[in-house]
Amino acid sequence: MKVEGEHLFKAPREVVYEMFNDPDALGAAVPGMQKMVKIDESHYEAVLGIRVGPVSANFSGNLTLTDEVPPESVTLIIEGKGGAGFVKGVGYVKFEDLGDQTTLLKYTGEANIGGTLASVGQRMIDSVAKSMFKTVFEKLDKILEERWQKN
Amino acid sequence: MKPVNFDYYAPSSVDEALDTLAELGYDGKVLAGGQSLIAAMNFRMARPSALVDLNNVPELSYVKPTEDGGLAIGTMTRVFDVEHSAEVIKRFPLLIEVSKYIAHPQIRRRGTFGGAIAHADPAGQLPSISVLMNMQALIKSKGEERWVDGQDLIIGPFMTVIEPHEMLAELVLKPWPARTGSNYVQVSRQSGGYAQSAVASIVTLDENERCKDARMVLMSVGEVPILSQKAGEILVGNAPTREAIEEVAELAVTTEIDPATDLHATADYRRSITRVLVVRSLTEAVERAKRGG
Amino acid sequence: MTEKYFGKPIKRLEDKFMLTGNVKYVDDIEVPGQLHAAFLRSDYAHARILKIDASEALKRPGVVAVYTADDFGDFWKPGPLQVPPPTAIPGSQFNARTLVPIAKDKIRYSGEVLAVVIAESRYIAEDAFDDIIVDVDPLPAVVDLEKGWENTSVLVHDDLPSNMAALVKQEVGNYEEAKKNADVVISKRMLIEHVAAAAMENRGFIASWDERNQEMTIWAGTQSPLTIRGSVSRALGLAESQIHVITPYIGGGFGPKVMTSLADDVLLPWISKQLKRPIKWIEDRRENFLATTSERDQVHHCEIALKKDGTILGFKDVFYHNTGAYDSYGMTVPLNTQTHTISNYRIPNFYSEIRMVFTNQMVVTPVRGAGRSEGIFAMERMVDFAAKELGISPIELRKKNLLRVDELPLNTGVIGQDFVVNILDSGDYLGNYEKCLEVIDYEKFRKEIQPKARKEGKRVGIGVVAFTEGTAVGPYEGCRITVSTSGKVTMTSGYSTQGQAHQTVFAQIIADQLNVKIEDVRVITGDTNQFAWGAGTFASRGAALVGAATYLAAQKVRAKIFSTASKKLEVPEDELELCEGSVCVKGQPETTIPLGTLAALANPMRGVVEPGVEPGLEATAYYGPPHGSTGCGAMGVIVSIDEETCKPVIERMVMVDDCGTMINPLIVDGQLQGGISMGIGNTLYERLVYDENGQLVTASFMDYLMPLATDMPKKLDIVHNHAESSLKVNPLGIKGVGEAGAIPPGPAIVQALEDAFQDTKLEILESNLSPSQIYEYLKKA
Amino acid sequence: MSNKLFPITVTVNGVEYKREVEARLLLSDFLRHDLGLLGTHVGCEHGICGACTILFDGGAVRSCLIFAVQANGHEIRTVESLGTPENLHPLQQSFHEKHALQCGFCTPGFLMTLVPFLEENPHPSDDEIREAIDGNICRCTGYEKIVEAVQDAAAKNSQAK
Repeated sequence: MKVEGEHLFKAPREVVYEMFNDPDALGAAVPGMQKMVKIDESHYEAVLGIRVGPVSANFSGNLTLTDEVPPESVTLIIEGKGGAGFVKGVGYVKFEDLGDQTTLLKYTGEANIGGTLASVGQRMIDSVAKSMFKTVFEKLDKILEERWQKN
Repeated sequence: MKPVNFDYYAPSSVDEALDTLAELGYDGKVLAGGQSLIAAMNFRMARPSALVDLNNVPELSYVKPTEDGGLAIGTMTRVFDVEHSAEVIKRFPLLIEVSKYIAHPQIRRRGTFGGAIAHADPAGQLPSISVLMNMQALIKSKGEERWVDGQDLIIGPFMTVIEPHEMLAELVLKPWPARTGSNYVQVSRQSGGYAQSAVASIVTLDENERCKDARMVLMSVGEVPILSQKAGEILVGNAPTREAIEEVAELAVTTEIDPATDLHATADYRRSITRVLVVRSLTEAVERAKRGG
Repeated sequence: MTEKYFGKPIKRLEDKFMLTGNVKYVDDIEVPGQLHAAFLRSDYAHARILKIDASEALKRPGVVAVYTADDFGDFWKPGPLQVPPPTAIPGSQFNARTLVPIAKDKIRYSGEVLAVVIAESRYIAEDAFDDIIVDVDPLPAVVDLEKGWENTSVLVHDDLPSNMAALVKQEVGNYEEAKKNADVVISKRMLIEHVAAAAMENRGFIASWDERNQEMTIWAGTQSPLTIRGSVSRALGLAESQIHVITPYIGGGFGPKVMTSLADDVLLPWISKQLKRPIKWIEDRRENFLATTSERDQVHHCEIALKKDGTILGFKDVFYHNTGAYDSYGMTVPLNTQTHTISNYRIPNFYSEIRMVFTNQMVVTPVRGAGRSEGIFAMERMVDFAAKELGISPIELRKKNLLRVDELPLNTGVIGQDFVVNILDSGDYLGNYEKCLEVIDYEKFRKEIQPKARKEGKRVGIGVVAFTEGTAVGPYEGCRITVSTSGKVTMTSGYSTQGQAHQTVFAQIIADQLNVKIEDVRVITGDTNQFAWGAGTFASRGAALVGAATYLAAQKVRAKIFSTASKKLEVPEDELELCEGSVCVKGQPETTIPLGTLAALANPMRGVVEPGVEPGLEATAYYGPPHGSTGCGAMGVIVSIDEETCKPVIERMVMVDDCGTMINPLIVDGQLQGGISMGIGNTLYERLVYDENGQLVTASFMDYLMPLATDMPKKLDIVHNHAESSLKVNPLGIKGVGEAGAIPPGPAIVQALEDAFQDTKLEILESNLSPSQIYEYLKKA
Repeated sequence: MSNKLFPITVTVNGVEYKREVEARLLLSDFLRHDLGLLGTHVGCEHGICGACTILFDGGAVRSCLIFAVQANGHEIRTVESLGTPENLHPLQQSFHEKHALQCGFCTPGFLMTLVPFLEENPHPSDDEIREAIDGNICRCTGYEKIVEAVQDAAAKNSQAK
């Protein structure tokens, strides 16, 4: 599955970039994130309980940040496994400074989904993925708003 | 394909059900008709730790006229019973029309009206109709209840505002004014299958055959049922001419929907048929309104 | 012979038990003490196995044992080559990489078995999946056939230089020379869909080892019980006499149930022997999609060369065939494609090249239609394209090139799945086609119906195609017929039955030959202790081969009946005749002797049986044909399509079929109608889709769309055009009919769709079309 | 999660059964393996093929999408309640006469769908029959002869009246 999109953050690029390196922020933004632990500078371990309608699936996995070019771009590698299957995704994230203390995040990526989720859950995957991205960005907006305002 | 084990509760009253849901909190899940849930459980895609079965709560199953001439439908009323209710036939032919597209007869026998809506499947007919008709949803939890507008109930694919400790108890359908026509059309690959696109509409005409109200919902072309604004904007106050309806279709397709490509249809195809279905649905709804609904 | 039953629409003897739930399918068999098996299957399509740790699973209450590949020790080995490639084709290459029972070191398709859990219930066995730790190193998957064929591709089997499973070139005449004389040469690339057999009953297997008697009893939903017996014997080092395979009633086969050497039939007998407990495995629907074999999935690069007047000079086809991760079933499917591509028309110069590719997908083996559909589709499409190019009607072009009665039998020069040169034995190919045009009223459609519909803004189209169905291939089948002292007759064979009415049709042959009531004939199929020779149920061969053997055995029994009666009554044999259930003397109907009595006389308890005489009113016969037979026919279809939604409706369908002599036209119609529904499903609904990572993304009936009652033609006519053939390839002149229906719907529907849009440049290059795909094609047109 | 057993009392084909079941036990498995009523078949376990169709309080439903525990206090009918091999139900007789079954695996599901359908629609059109059986998949027959059988049963039923 290919993913692609963009989101406009109302904060300077450095702040947005920093947020993407903060496990607490990322953990709080992903719906169903039960645990997110920083292993080292660029590796996190996570436990995720996704609950979408009838589907409830637990995933454990890790998140790796690579090719970091602060504050311009970063590559996220996500690997998760659970009873319902596995997800392996690579996301290329770019932060564009639009001035005026706004940052345009652009992402492209590819997710490899396997197991039961892929074999019988096709109908749900796309809409659920889209909706999860939406939720993540909404939550990040909120986090940003709080932090940015505090500063 | 056997489900995982779970704690099972079979309350016999609404209060008992709410107590149980309150106790279970996040772990609890309501079992209504189970026609989507149990299938997902058999695949082990769904692994709820506790089920609160409402099938032994007879007080949740009814179709009752309301004082204003509408209907109140209990959440556990089987789709089959809604489909065959004389009260529904009299007031809301749209529900009858849409019912025959909902899966297959055996599923409608067991599946429930409220369960289907709370399931909020983007390709589900009843969630879309609940948005279109703005059914008033009564959501109960232990010691509390709240009403939510049908158009605010669904917040994402398979997601509603109903919290795990809550349950959808009733849906209230407001009566339609005179000279209201409705219609549901869909394109699916097979009978009873998921629609690649579907459109339902309700049009009310005034005595001069101008639109007093026009509502339309677009299904399977976004993450949630899409309540079109264009139908109202363009049609209300005007004669629902072919040109006006085509304009609604054009704008709805270009500005309101966000179809995806999947195994069964490309996004482009979905756009194309949605345009066709909007025209067909609105045209037919207008015709029916002219005939008195 | 009085033909009281043969050729008549006799109602089935098995029905009343099936209709009332009184027959047993595999899952209906409960063996005392049985345990349940569940297979943990790989989520990955291609990966190296780093570790599989099942130790936690063993701690779960109710779990009895868990096995991974390592636990099988030396018992683990790749399975046998179930169908070897023919040796007769010069220069052909075949790399055998046979199925492994359970993945070891490397996973080659999603759904491949990683561990076997044995538990007190299936529910618990599935629970244990969560306890098993699987650690793998994923590899890129080979999914695309053409890319997979390239030398640069990732390898499914590391020890091979490429993913080439087979390369076979067959040529008749000289295509390249013929092409030089052509006025028109057309090349196209076409895709053939990947479909599932999707029998309503999934597979199932019970292995029960009896330690005391040292015997293995197996109940299996298999099309080939004797093959299972042989493979278990080989695998466990047991004598075949120690293994008893029973095929109970089977809920449909359609091809894949002929497979052996899958995890169930290799591992479960071994486990049963280890644990000394019966082990039952019932496949679920998701497993059936993931891990039961499927078919089609070819990419054809075709070229047709013609004269201006429409004479076909030659045909060339280089096609990629997906064999999946292993190729235990050899080349049956693509060889069928080759023989069928050439089968209908006069094609003096023919070149066909199989490029069989290993991919990270489930293994491909025959599914109803089995390679035939693909060949017919490729050829019929090319004829359509040629007709457009030449400005000749597709009907006239076909009529011009279809083989005529006097051209048969025809040796096509192409070697087929039965390893011998394909011979088109008989049939009126042109006559079938003309009959089809007549019944569907082609002229009226063209002159009245279509123009009228066009005026009304509706789109309707017609397609009429020709097809053949290679049937009745060898090697052989046999049976034994026994008359009991009660007068009841029993027939047993090595065949197994999946709904083809064997209990009725073979009884019809026997009842006529022995002049007994059909109700007094009991047909036993698929029990290796009853009859131990034969190949299995496949390739539309039951009626022809078992039917012929039945006929031959019945004649032997009949002869014994007469000789026994002659001695007893002291009347010459030619003065005797069969009255119902007895022998009587011609002209003296009161002098009779019941068959039961004769059976007792033929097996005396005292006295002397003359040398050379076999006891009992019993006989065994075998029949093996010199080569397969070829059924033939034509199909016409009228399709209407909503131009705005691109949803097609099959308004009318006519099938003309020549399946040779019919034992029972009711059953023949049932076979054809069922095949047609599968052909329609394959064309408009069904499709197995593997994503670029080798995940099967259509593993449920939510996404794999089975044809439903409302998808069937609004009107369907079946016409039997059984031409008395000059050449009878078997004693009864039966060709076979099991797969015919599934073959022509694809090209017929596609031709009709193009016809509905004949004012556009619509050109359909694949055999499976959703409305969305039709829409996308129309955008390009 | 508990492996608790729930006592249930179910009436199947007029016979009352008392059993103890795990909550997760599917009604299809309960009928087949606990009660030994093997005529109800399991083809997909996700509610599409229809082989497991039974009558639950008179209505045709999928027994793979109901838990056995939910049948407590309810009345169920399976194919075993129709006819016997010696005395077929009229619809079974029509299936036999019209060759409306081949492998027979889906057949009980069709019968259990069609028996109440014919009671509600004694004179159905072909199209109505097709719609009524769209929730049942048959891989063998192509449905043609099933539709004929239903028409045959309907015709004989109205003659008898």
